Amino acid sequence: MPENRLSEPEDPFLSVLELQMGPQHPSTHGVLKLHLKLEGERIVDCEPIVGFLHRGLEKLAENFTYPQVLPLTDRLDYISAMNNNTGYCLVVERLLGIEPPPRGKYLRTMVCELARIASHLLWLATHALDIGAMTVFLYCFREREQILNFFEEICGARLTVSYPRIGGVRMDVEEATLEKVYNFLPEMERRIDEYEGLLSENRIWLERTVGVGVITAEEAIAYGLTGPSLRGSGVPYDVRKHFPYDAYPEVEFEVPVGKNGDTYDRYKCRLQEMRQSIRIIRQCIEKLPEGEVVSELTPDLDMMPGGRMLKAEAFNEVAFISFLQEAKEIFPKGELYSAVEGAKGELGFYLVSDGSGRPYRLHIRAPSFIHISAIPKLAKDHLIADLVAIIGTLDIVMGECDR
Amino acid sequence: MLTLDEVVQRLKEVLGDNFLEEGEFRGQRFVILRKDGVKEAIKLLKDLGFNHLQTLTGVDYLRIKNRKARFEVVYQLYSIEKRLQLRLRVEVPEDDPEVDSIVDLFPCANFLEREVYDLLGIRFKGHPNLKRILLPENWVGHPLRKDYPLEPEEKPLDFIELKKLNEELLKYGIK
Amino acid sequence: MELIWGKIDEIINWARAGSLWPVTFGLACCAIEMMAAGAARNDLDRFGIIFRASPRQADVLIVAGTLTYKMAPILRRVYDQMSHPRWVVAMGSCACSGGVFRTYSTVQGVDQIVPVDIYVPGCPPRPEALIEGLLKLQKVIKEERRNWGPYARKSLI
Amino acid sequence: MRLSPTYLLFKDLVTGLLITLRTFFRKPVTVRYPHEKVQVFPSFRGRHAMVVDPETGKPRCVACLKCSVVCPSRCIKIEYEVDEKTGERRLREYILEALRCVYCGYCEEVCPVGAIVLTEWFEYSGRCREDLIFNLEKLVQNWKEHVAKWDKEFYENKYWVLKGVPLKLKPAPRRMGLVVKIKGVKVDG
Repeated sequence: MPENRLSEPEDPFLSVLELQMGPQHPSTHGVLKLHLKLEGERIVDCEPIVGFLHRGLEKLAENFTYPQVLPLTDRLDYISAMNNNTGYCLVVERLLGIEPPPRGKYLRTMVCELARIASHLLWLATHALDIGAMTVFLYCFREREQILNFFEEICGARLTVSYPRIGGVRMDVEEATLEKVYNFLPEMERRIDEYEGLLSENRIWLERTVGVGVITAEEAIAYGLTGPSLRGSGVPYDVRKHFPYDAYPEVEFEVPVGKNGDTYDRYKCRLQEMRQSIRIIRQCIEKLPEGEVVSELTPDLDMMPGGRMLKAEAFNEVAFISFLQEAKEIFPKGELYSAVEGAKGELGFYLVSDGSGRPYRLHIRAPSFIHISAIPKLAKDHLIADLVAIIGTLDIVMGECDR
Repeated sequence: MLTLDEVVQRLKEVLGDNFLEEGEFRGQRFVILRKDGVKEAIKLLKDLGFNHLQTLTGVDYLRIKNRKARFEVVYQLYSIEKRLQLRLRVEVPEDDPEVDSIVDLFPCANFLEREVYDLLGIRFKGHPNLKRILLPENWVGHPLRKDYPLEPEEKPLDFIELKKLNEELLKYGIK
Repeated sequence: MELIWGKIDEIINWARAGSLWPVTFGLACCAIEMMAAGAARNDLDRFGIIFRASPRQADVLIVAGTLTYKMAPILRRVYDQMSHPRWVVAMGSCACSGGVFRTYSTVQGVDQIVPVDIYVPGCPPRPEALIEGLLKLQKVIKEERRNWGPYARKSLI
Repeated sequence: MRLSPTYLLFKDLVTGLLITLRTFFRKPVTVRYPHEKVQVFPSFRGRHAMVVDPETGKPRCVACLKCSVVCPSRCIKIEYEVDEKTGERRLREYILEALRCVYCGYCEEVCPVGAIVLTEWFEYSGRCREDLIFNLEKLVQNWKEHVAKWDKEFYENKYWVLKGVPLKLKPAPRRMGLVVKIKGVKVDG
C-alpha cells in the first residue's frame, strides 16, 4: 500500500446521498418536492415536502358567502372539478336541510362520473408518459377533449365548471347534448379496450408496474389511502356505497377491487372504474326524470352574509347602506362532515357554521394530501425510476393537496 | 353487533372525567372530550374497529361567545367493516395548546397534525417531525387563527428581496 | 449600415420566433390546459413550440398557475437559469394578478418578480387562447431590434 | 411468464402496434387553429362585454351593484351618480379587471337586466396589465365586436334565463325571458 495515500476513498455505494427532487420536475405532477436519501440508486428514506401551492383557500372561504365559495372548490382538484363542487354542495345542503329535485340529482351524478372518466384519463396519460408510453398520452387527451367539450356545452367552461349548485345544478342540459353524451359512451368503451390492448399485457409496462409500490390492505387503511389507491389493495371501501349521495343509491354499479396492492392492480382498478362510470352515466341518461333541476330553497347567489358588514367595491360612499343588517342567524348552527368519492379518493368537507351566511370554518379533507404522506412507505427500497411510477399511481394533484 | 350507543357508553366508562358531552347534529354523532383523554379514547376506538381516520382538523372559536376553550381539535373516525361514524371533538385551551399525537396509531395523522400545527399553532406531543408543512419554515404567525388577517400588510422578506432585484434589473433594461 | 442591421435582425428574429421552446412551469389548473395544448387536438409542435423540461434549453417560460411566496424564489431561479434571450408568458388569472386568491400566501401577479411579455387571461384559458398568446409573442419577437445579448439592447441603441 | 408463447411471439407488442396502425388511418383530430375556426359552444364564459340597448345605444347597466357584490374575486368596480329629482341611478364608470376574473359567470347570472355578459371570445391576450382592465368604453367596444360577428337575429345568453330553474329563483324582469335584437339595428365597430 503506497504511503502517500492518506485514507481510502469512501465507497460511493455505501454512503448515503441526499437528493432534492422537485419542485420543478416533470414527473412530480405539479409542485411536489421530495427529499430523498439514496444508497446508490436505492431509496433509503424519502420525505415529501408540500405546500408550494398553498393558496389559503380555507381562510378565503371563511370570508366568502356560501355560494361564493363554490367557484373556489373548482380549483381544488382541478381535473375533476364536478366532484369537488358536488362535495361542497352536499355539505351545505345537509347543513341547510335542502333536498335537490330528482333531475338535479341525476344530472349531478352524470357530470360527476364524466369528470371521473376525464380525471382517470389524465391520470393514465401522465402515468404512462412518466413510465415511457407516449402514445397513450396522445390517445387519452383525444378522448378527454371530447368530455371537456361536453362540459363546455353543458355549462360554458372546460375545467373550472362551477356547474353544480347548492340544491341541484345550475341549469338544465339540452336534449341534444344528452344524446351526444349517450352516443359517446360506446365509443369510450372501445377506447378503453384500446388502452388495455396497448398497456395491460405490454412487457415493459408489466415490468415497470408489477410489484412496485406494494401496500397491504391493513397498511393502506392505516395510511389513510382511499379511492382506487385503497381498492387496489382489496378493500371495497367506496363513499358512493358507504355514504350514498345524489342518485348513486338508484343506479347499479360495482366497486372493482384489486388483489396485490401494487401499481399494476391500481391501474387495473382505475380502468375498471372507468367502465363502471360509463355504466352509471348510461343509467342516468336512461332514467333521467323530468322536472326542475334546482330546489326552491337554494340560497340566492347574492345572499346577504347576515350580521357582518359587506363592502361593495364601489367608489361611492352611499353604496348599499341597506346591506348593513343587524346580526341575524339565518342558518342553523353546528358542524358536520360529509364526503364524496372524488376521482382521487374520499374528498371530505368539514363545515362549521356559526349561523351567519359564511362558513365559520371549512376544512377540506384532501385525498392527495394524505396519499402523499404514504409515499415514504411505498417508495422504500425501490429505485428512483420506480418512484416516478409510485407518484403516478397515487394520482396526486397538488392543488388539492396544498389547498 | 356493536352500535354507536354502546361505543359512546364504553367511551364514557373508560374516560370518566375526561368525557364532557355527547350530541348529535344532522344525524352525525359527536362526543366532546378533555384533551387529556384523546389518546386513550382513540386507542379504544381503534380496538373497537374504527380503523379509518377520515379527517383530523382544528377549529379556532375565537369569535364565538360563551366558550371555555378557544381551540378545538376534531377527529372524524369511521369503521369500514361496521359502518359506524363517530366524531371526537377535543377542547384545547389557548394558554396550553398541546394535544397528544396519534401518529403511532394512525400513520395518516402525520401530515394532518402538521397541518393543524402550521395553520392553527396547536402542538402535538410525541409527533416525530412537527414542523411547518404548507407555509415556508420562516413564516410568522398561524393563518387560520381568526385574529390573523386575510391579507397581511407585510410580505415575506425573501419575496421583497426578489422584488427589489427584479426592479433593479429592469431599470438597467436587463430582462 | 442600418439596412444591414435590419436584415440581420430580421433573420435572427425569424429564427427565434420559429423555434420557441417553452419550459414547462406548470403550477396549477392552467398546467392541465397547457398539457392539452401540447396534446393531440391542439398540437403545439405545428408552430415549432416544443416543451422542454430543462430551463437551460428553453426560451420561453410559461407560468401556468398560482404562484405562492414559497414558490416565488424557485420561479426566479428557473428564470435565471434560462439563457438569453428569454421571454415570459403569464397564463391564467392567478399568474397574471393573483386572481381570486387575495390571500396571505399568494403572489399578486408574477410580474412582480419576473418581467412578463404576454398576459393570457382566462381561468384557465382555453388551449387555443394559449396558442393565440404564443403567436402574439412570436409577433413581439419579430418586432424586436438589436436584442442580441443580455446587455446589447442598452449599449447598441 | 417469460417462457409463455405470448411472450416469445411478441403478442403484446403486436397488439399494441396494430392499434397504433389502425389509428394511423383514422381521421386526424388536430384542429388547425388559427387557420381553422374553433367550435366554441354558446354561453362559453370568455371575454366580458356590456350589452348596449339597440334602440337607445346606451349601456343597459342600471348600477344595482349586484355583480360587484356577488363577484368572488371582487374584480368589478362601479361608479354611479344618483339623479336628485327622480332618484334614478346613472352609471358613470364600470371597471372590470379581466385579469382577476375567474369566469364563474355569477355576474351575468345575477344581473337583473342582462347587462354584463361573458361572450364567446377567448383570443384577447395582452402585452401589459392595462390592456386587460376593461372600462365602460372598452366593454361596449367588446360588445360591438361580438355583435359584428353574430349571425343570428337575436342574442340570448344561457345564463340570463336559466333553463329548468324554478320561477321563484329568477329575478322579476327575467321571468319573461331576455333577448337582445341585433339584426336590423345599425352597429358600428
